Amino acid sequence: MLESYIKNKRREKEILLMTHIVLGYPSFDDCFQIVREMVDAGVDLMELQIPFSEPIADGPVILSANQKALANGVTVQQCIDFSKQVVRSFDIPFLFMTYYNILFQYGVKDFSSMMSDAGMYGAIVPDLPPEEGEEYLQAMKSCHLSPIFIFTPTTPDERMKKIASCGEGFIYCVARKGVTGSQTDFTSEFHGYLERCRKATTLPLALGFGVKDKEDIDFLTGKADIAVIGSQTIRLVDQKGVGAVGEFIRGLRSQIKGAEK
Amino acid sequence: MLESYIKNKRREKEILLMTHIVLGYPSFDDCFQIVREMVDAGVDLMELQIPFSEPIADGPVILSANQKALANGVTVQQCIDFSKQVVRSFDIPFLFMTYYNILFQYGVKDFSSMMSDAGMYGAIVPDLPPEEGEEYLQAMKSCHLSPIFIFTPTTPDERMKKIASCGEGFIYCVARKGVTGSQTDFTSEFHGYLERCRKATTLPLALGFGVKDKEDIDFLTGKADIAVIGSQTIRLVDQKGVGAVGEFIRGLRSQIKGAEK
Amino acid sequence: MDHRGYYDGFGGAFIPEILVSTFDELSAAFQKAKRDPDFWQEYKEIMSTYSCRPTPLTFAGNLTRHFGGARIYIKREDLNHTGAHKANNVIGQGLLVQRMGKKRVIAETGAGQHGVATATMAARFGFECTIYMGEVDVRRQRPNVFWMERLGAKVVAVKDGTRILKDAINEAFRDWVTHMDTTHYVLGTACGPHPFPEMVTYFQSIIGQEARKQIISREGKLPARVYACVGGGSNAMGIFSGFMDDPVELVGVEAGGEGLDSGRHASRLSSDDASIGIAQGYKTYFLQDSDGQMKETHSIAAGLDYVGVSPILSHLKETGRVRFEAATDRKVVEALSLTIQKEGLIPALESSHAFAQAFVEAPTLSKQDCIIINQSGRGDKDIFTVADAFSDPGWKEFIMQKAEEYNA
Amino acid sequence: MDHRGYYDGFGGAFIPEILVSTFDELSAAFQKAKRDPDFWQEYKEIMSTYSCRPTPLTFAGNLTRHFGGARIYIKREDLNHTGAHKANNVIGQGLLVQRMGKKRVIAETGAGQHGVATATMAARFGFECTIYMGEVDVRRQRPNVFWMERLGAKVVAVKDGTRILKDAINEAFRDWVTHMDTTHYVLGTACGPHPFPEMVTYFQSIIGQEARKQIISREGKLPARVYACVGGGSNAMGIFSGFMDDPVELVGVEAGGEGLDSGRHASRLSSDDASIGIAQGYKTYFLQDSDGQMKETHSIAAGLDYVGVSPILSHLKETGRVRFEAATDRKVVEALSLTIQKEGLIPALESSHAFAQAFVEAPTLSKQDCIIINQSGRGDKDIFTVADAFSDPGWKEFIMQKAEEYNA
Ligand SMILES: Cc1ncc(COP(=O)(O)O)c(C=O)c1O
Ligand SMILES: Cc1ncc(COP(=O)(O)O)c(C=O)c1O
Repeated sequence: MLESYIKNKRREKEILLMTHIVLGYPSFDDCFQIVREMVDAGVDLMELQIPFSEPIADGPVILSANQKALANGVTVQQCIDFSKQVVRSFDIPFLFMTYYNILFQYGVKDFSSMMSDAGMYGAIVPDLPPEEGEEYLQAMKSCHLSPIFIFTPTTPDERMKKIASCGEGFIYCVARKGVTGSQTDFTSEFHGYLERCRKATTLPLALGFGVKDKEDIDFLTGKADIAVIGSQTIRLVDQKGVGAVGEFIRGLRSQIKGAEK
Repeated sequence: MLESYIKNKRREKEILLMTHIVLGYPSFDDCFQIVREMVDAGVDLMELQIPFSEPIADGPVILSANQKALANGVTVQQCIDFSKQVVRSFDIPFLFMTYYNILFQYGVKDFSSMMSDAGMYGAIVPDLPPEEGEEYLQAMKSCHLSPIFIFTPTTPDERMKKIASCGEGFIYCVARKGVTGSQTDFTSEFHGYLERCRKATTLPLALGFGVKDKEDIDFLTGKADIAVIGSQTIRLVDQKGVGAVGEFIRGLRSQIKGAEK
Repeated sequence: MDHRGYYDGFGGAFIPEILVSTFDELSAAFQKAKRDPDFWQEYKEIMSTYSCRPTPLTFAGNLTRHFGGARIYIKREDLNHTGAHKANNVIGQGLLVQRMGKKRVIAETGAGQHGVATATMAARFGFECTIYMGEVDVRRQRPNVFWMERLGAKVVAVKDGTRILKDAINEAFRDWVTHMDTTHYVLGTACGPHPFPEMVTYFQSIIGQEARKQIISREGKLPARVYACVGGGSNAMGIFSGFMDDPVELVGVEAGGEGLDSGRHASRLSSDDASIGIAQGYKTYFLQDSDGQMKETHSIAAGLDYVGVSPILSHLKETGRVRFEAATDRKVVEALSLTIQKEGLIPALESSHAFAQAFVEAPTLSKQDCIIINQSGRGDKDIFTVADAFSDPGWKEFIMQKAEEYNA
Repeated sequence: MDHRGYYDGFGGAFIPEILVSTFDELSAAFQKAKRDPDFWQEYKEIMSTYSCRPTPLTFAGNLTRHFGGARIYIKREDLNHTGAHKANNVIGQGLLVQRMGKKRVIAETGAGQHGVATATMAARFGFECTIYMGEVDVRRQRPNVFWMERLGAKVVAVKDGTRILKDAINEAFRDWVTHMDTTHYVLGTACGPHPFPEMVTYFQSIIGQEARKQIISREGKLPARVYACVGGGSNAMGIFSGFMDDPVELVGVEAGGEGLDSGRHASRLSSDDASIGIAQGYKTYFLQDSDGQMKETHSIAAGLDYVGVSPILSHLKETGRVRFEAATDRKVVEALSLTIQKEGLIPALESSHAFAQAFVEAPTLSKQDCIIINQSGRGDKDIFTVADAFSDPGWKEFIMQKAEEYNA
């Protein structure tokens, strides 16, 4: 379902864009506004992060958004309600991104059913390696949801295959060591890594961590299926406000190329 | 020499008075004035304390006088000069009281010669038990000076005899445990102690530590040969000035008794 | 990674994919070291020449008489180099780091004890060292920060989250996912993803091994009970592991803070306020809300002020092998005060929790019984907190006067 | 009192007559204990169960490589209970007090280390305890005052004289001449009237006994040199006495303060500023003027800031058996800093004097040689002084902020 959506879209666009917001940050109203701007500007799919108090894999920008959202009193239920609203309002696939404890406290099965009811496509849970994910995998499968798993430069080929066998929809390829939000050097070493990813799976590849401008997207075009813009839009909202998002997104992909098609 | 002076005087008076000053405190001029007041008031002999930085056996009042004198820059030489002056001016026996390091630095022999030249009668060195005093005893002997030794309530009979055999002039009987300047309870236990002292020596007995008023002196009369007033006069000078000394001393001995004789 | 370090459902390794190989490498190095008889020998050797193992078992005669019950023995981890049991763990991990050929270590610290221990180990082994410490703790525990810096460590004040221990752990993980090739994360307690709980317990088990031998040679028998305070659980696991298969009651004492009813505490296993969850890479009892967000905790002892607890202890709670109790801040200061006056020992505020509970129970035991209290660390480090607890006027005056000097 | 404890003219017992019996009693009790084989056994037993004797001998590999000369070993008296070699002396005297049936102990203290050690011993043995401490030191060393009070001791601030260590000694003597029946004066170093120098040396000799055995078992031979700092001389006498009859060079390091030329130091045996005198009950080298008045001394290390020195060391200086050197405050802080960074050890400022001199000499010795430095105590206690020496801004800020809290 998610995989075929991506493959179809890829026939239209050389590279897809996935963006990331932290739910309730700066506020739910702002979030809704941001989603609208993003969708209008051509974003192809979105991660909605349910904030967690211990976001171990996130860098300073997203970390701080998590904390501020929680400080504002954001609850999981509010995040669910919001996701229902955006799914109803916008016609792109939405994924949850959060840490495993959020699912665990909600009840992993219930969480999947809820996602399914809400019309979500899948979830990214960065602290859940497949080895720990038995219950999760079953629940997601039975609800026809995509569990998105992660490749990293430190993942051996063997393990990539194993991970890919658990994942659905696409594989999230982390561009480099480190956390979200810092700079990535898209160098030659990086090619070797992406090649390894390609060999390990037939699933589409999303590439994230440090993607921040048109240059990065141009570089990734033809190499990955999806470019993930994470911290950069949050930083943008922090600095220039919600209104700046649309223009930023529109500037990321070469319009000419898009038009040529 | 000193012993015979005391024995002679005792024929005139039921009890003799020995007083104590710290040289250079409050000043040498004041000291001279105090000596004059004391001699005029009938004091029979005097201890002149050369201040020392570590007066281990002295209580708070004399300790503080030592320190203030030193802080004023009092030197051993000044003390010697002063002692020469009072010996010339007043006709009672004067003794040095000080700690052994003062003698040791001066040179024990030289110190004795100097004392002899100055017309001093002897010395009290409270941190020099006879066992440590070989050089001192020889030097004092050769200068015909009296080394005053000390009995205390903790001194066994045997040891009293030994001490007495080294001492000359008189024995300084410390009334109680503790340092100079605190209150003494002249109780019955005290009688036993004084009896022990008497038995141990034929030398006159001076009694000090805590003697402070007429009542104490009355109590000691007939039991000791000399009553030693130490801290009390220093306290008096501190509180009422030099001028109060004469009256205080005069009030100590029952004039009637003195007159009766 | 095959054996995932589960203890009846507690534990595991909930780690970002980027760290999986690092954990595999660490697990392999640890398992290899464990199989190598020379390794434990080397470990014991360095602990006995660099620190003072075996640490003594002190008979507390005055406390025993005071309470009139069981004979009270105290295991003296406070005499370790750097003043706490933390030394056992850091030196053990230091040896592993050497074997893995890494050159840099990082660590989190709350009270600063583990930070000082790690910085000390790093100096001794010649490793580069960065310590993460919540900004609040940096401010509270300046003496330890000072020594860490003197030891050559970089101390990073973590300004995110609640700016205390758990946030320092998160930040250490963030460093690790960036520098895992050169860097080992020296986790300070028997928590975190597998193999940390097992590994830290392994190194700390030296406490229990010694204590068992010592009490048997002194008393000719096993103790009736063994008491240890429980922060992350490393000193408790360390001493308990020596008596696990014996008929000995094991008592873990958590931070009761201002009382279990107040909500201001850090009792995960002795209160009903905690529930099972997954955070910081492992599954255990956490103090969390119904959404799974971690709560703020409170304890007078910085080292016990933590939301999670060793998964092995959660397991031992469920099986009933270990009994868990809580001691309030007030009782802890009382126990500290009594121990100082009666025995001339100054337990750390953390350790004083174990003393407080033992003091409640000692009088109810027979004079034929003996008990062991684990004195996990020394209390000099706590002077700022203890002086405040006693509201000591001389101390306040001293500090105000020092401040004036600095202001001048 | 027959044997008066003279060492070639140094020593003796220049005491007020009132104390003569007390000293006789003490001497007798000490001699009897010394002859009783059980006594040393009992002493060793308590030192190994209450403190952690034998203390380790640590090989300082990094410092050895850094200097490229002799192999450097460090005797770890810092690991003792209460953090210094002072424990050896107070526990030993505590056992004697028990034998003499006295119920109260008093002591002087400068830095506060000996005061804390004595208060600790008193708590352990159930003695009443009063500690005399110069008013200046009370102000400088508040943390130790705080702990002494917690330990149940009464701390008396001595307001007479220069209001430092020597004045505290005088005041302790004043207490003693009043309460000798019930009270023992626990002198803190190998100074004072006979039998203190001999007695304190006897208890501290456990350091040298252990160190000799340890170095021979580690290196198969004796050290070329042994370094110890010299305040009153107890830790130095303690370690030296293990090697007195061996072909080992013994080096005592005094406080060079701001330099021997500055006059602001406390070097009695390594400078020409001292001369033989008699004070505080014994004969030795003192820093005094030509009248015999004691001078003010200076050292960054409160524990070395003293006018006199053990008569036994004065004797060993005259015979040439021990070489004496001085280390300046500046060199001492450098040595401390280097030792922390290279080995993860924090020597007390006092002990750091021994390190400073050893560091000067180690490079000139052969790699086949080994040397021992006596780390008499740990440096945590010195944080206020060391932080000032480093002029640490984080520390100052912390103190100023604490002060504000107290002012509020
Ligand atoms: C002295 C001391 N005891 C106990 C603890 C708690 O840790 P754990 O439960 O891992 O022993 C700490 C932690 O800092 C500590 O410093
Ligand atoms: C750690 C330490 N070392 C050395 C000394 C100096 O004393 P001594 O020369 O008697 O060993 C002191 C005195 O306080 C001390 O605390």
